[in-house]
Amino acid sequence: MSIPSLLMSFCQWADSSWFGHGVRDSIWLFPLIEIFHLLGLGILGGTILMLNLRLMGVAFRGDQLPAIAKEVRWWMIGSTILMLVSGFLLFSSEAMKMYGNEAFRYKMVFLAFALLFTFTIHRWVTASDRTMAWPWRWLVALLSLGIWACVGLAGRAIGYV
Amino acid sequence: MSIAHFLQWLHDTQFSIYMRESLYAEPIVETMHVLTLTLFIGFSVMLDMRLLGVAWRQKSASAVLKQLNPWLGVGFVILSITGILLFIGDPVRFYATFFFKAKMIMVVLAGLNVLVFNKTVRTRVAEWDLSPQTPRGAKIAAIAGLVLWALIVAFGRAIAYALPPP
Amino acid sequence: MIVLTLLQAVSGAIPKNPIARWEWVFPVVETLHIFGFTMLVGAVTILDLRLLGATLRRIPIPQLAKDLSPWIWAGIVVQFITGPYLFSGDPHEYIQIAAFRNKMLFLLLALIYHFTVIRKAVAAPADASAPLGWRRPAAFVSLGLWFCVLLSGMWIGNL
Amino acid sequence: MSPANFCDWLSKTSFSIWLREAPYPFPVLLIIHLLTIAFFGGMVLLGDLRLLGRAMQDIPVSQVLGQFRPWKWTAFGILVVTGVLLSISDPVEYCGNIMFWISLLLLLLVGVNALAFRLGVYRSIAEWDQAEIAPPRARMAGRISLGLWILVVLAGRATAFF
Repeated sequence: MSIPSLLMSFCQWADSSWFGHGVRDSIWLFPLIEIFHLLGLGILGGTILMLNLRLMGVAFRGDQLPAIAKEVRWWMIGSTILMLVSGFLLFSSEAMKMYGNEAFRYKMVFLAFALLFTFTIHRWVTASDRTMAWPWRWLVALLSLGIWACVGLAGRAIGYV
Repeated sequence: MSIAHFLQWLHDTQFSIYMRESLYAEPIVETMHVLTLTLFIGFSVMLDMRLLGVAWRQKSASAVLKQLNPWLGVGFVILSITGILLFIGDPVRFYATFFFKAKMIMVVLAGLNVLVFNKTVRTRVAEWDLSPQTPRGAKIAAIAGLVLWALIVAFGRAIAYALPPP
Repeated sequence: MIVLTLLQAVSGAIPKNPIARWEWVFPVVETLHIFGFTMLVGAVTILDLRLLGATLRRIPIPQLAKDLSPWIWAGIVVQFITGPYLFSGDPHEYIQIAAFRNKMLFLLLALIYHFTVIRKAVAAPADASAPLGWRRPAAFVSLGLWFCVLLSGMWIGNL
Repeated sequence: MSPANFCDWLSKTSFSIWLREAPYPFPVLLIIHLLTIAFFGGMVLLGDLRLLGRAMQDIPVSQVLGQFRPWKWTAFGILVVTGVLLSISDPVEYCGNIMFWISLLLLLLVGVNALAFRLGVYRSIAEWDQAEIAPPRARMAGRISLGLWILVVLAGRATAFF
């Protein structure tokens, strides 16, 4: 069994599931979930920006980096979970359409990279007490902002392709 | 000149036509609007959480306010500019939706909330600055801010659904 | 075998590599690659010129090496992200270009040389006025190797 | 004589034709041009970053800038010579290329910025030579220089696409 056909059956399952039907058949459920998706995006994007601004030394210099990282960590994790759950529900209501949507595929690949980077390298760098050399901090921060920007732009493009 | 006249005039201006008909203007401005919203929501949630005594508990409230306020100010300015541009692109139909008016009322209320907070609670911030326990006034302002901004996001999203198809 | 099957299975599910999908991705990444090599080769050049006694003669070599090290490393990381990504656009094509294979060979040599001979050369002396001795020819070789990397790199695109 | 006429005349000179049509001159010039950027761009980068207090903080500013200066001037000379020769190879093409003119304008601004720095805050270098962070005006000069050089490279790259 190849991955595309696995993906296809996953999309079919999501499309015909009770929540897929539920979101699709209701007129107000999709917009409502979308609002939660957007609020999650607000918190996630804001906290990631805050962390990266401190990492670059552009703002919030009054606080230690690990202190900020510790403060925003659970907001980041919480909003990520909120976005993944709401995003999955939105996806399931039009899963078959998304299977053929190129921008959506890009978004998922970028998202995988973004999550991997954020919860490994980015996390080690921001949580560590050791201050790194300036070029390193900028590199990590710009990479983080760049990958998340790709996720956002690909998401924005879903409606246009 | 009535509001309807003004909107029609705005609708017919060269700039409004450009915003409407250009392939890129609207998506680019809207993307900027949403990206800035991201900054604004994230930062204001972190600020409200300090006022609720949930986050930044070791940090003085006034320091958090002082640090985040310039960002929120700049964010609000960008949100206003991009928002006005989006409005100019389609003023008549925007104004015709219930959600646009509701959103604007919420924005005004959010502004009033900040104003009242600055005039009352913030003047006595020294009394509880370092304590994670915040007074009731701060908590009310924080919850009001969170609710208002959640509604602003919700109504903003709803405008897109409420616009009659062109 | 398993890896290959897995790769084939996955490749059907991931969208096309952006660099092969939109023509503007290549010049953008290539520009980042250029800024990356300016950072890497520029910092290495300063160090080599110091070893030749041609610049910053009053600064002790180990101190300069320590100051430049994060820039060299950051340059290497930028190159090792952008380079393989440019390569991924058309790997079969690149493999067949002699200049590309030469570049990889020179790159390997230059990096090995940098982290063995040059590393030893910059570890001492702490005294800035000490004679440079064997460090001069060593720096020359380093500059030559990086020159070869750049030259063969420019040859890849047939200019 | 208008610029267009001049370009036309220049492109018909035997020197321009040789540069354009002989197999070696153009690639060799381009390689020298690019190699110079690769080898000495780092000095611009790290010199500016020293002013910003981001690199080599423990080395005095006057050392970094003074020791790099002859190299940077040499490199600049090579860039100008090869650049001029490259543009002579196809003057009509470059004359009509907006990116070419933008990169020249940016280079002019680089010069103005460098001159203002040398005649201005650099004269009091003795006061802040050892400082990890240079005074605001010096830092601004570094920031402007860095930004302009990045734009010069971008505009130079873009010349090929316009």
